[in-house]
Amino acid sequence: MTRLVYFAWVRERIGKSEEDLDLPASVETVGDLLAHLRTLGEEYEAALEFPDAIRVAINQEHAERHERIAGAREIGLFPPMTGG
Amino acid sequence: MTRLVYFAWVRERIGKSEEDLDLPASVETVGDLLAHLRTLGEEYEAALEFPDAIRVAINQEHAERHERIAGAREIGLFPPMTGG
Amino acid sequence: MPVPSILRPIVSVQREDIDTRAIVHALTDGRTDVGALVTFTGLCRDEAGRLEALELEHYPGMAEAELTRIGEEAIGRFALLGLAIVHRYGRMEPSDQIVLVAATSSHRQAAFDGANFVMDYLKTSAPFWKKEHGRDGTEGGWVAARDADDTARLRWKQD
Amino acid sequence: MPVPSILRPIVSVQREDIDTRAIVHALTDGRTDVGALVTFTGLCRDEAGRLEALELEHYPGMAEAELTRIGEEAIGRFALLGLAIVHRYGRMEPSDQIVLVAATSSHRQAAFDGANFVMDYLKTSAPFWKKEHGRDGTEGGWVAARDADDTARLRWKQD
Repeated sequence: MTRLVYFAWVRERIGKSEEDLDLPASVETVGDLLAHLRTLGEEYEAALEFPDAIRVAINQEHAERHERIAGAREIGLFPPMTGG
Repeated sequence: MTRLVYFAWVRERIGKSEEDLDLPASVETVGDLLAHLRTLGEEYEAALEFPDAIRVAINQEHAERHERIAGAREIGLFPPMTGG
Repeated sequence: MPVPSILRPIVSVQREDIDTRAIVHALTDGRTDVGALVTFTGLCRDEAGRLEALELEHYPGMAEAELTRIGEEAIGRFALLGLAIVHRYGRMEPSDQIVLVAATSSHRQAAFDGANFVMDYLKTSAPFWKKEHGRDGTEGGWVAARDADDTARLRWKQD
Repeated sequence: MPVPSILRPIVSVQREDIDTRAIVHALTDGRTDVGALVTFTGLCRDEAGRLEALELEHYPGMAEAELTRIGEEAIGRFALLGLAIVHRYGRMEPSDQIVLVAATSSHRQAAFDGANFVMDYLKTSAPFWKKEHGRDGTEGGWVAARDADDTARLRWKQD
């Protein structure tokens, strides 16, 4: 099981702030994960319709699309940041 | 009469912080003034021995060597500034 | 040669208001080697009267970790003597403080550059998001990231 | 079109300590258009234990006038919403505050640049001079102007 956490409008569109998912073995990279999540229902489709606008963190560190997610305890998905 | 005011090591070397001087009509510019003051005694000579290190203000505004001093109420002489 | 001690930034992610005076005291009290202190405070604007409030959401844990990473990089890069980064979350109204960065150094440019660097990185990589609430009662939606912030960050790239 | 009101900097040349909190309040209280506040504080260093005190001499009248000129230029150049410059004179001991510059603006870079610009100009054109007093009882002499300060000022030259 991998913990997924969502923030800002990604959280609002998916309709929850976190969930534990069993990811298929074929989901190896961050890019694979985004593609997989879009198959889970229209709320995911709506949240991820512009994949380039989604930022991903593995174990609370920023991660690029090609990075492998094997062993991740927590994966965060969120829009570009607007703090400060 | 023109009021002259001195600061920092210029003041210390001349030995006074201000004085009123009657300047000859031939003293027309800031440069002329510096040359004239050096004729007034060895304390002036010591204060102004490196004229490039002296800054001058006319009526409390920075003035270049070529500027005319006619009408000046107050002329300040001091080293390069080191505030802040 | 003595091993340089590893200086860590003061980092806080908090709901309550920012006590700048206390942070500055923590960075300067009893120090006779600090010649320069620069503080940056980010405040909530009302956007010409349009805005009632901002809601700041953050990623707990990652926010602290990311601010610490940015702070450590700034300390090393600009040889800072001290650095504090405080970022609030929750609801802010116009004129409320949102973020404080305070940097100390021996000479002035390092403190300016250190604080400026932290703000540029914070804007684009610290996990905080702003939602606007309009004075007309509308939920104004999430603030969009600005290309200018990415550009500002690029100026610190080293060859 | 409304004529823009002429904003003047708050300027003070004083013997007493600097009340940063009061200055910041004066620049920000009741304002909902200020998004950024940058403060720079210059402090007396002990120069690795060598220094007992600094004595700051100034040119009364011209010091205030010059700080006002520098401040007005910074306000115009960076579209600042507010600016304060406070410079002390007299005797300072290590860790004492010497100078404060506080700048406010809508967006962050203007406040950073405005405060930085004021410090660069202040260093080379405001009539203040520092004399050092050593811990060994010696009068260490007048601090020499630094070429680096002239260079720092040159970066603001416009074509």
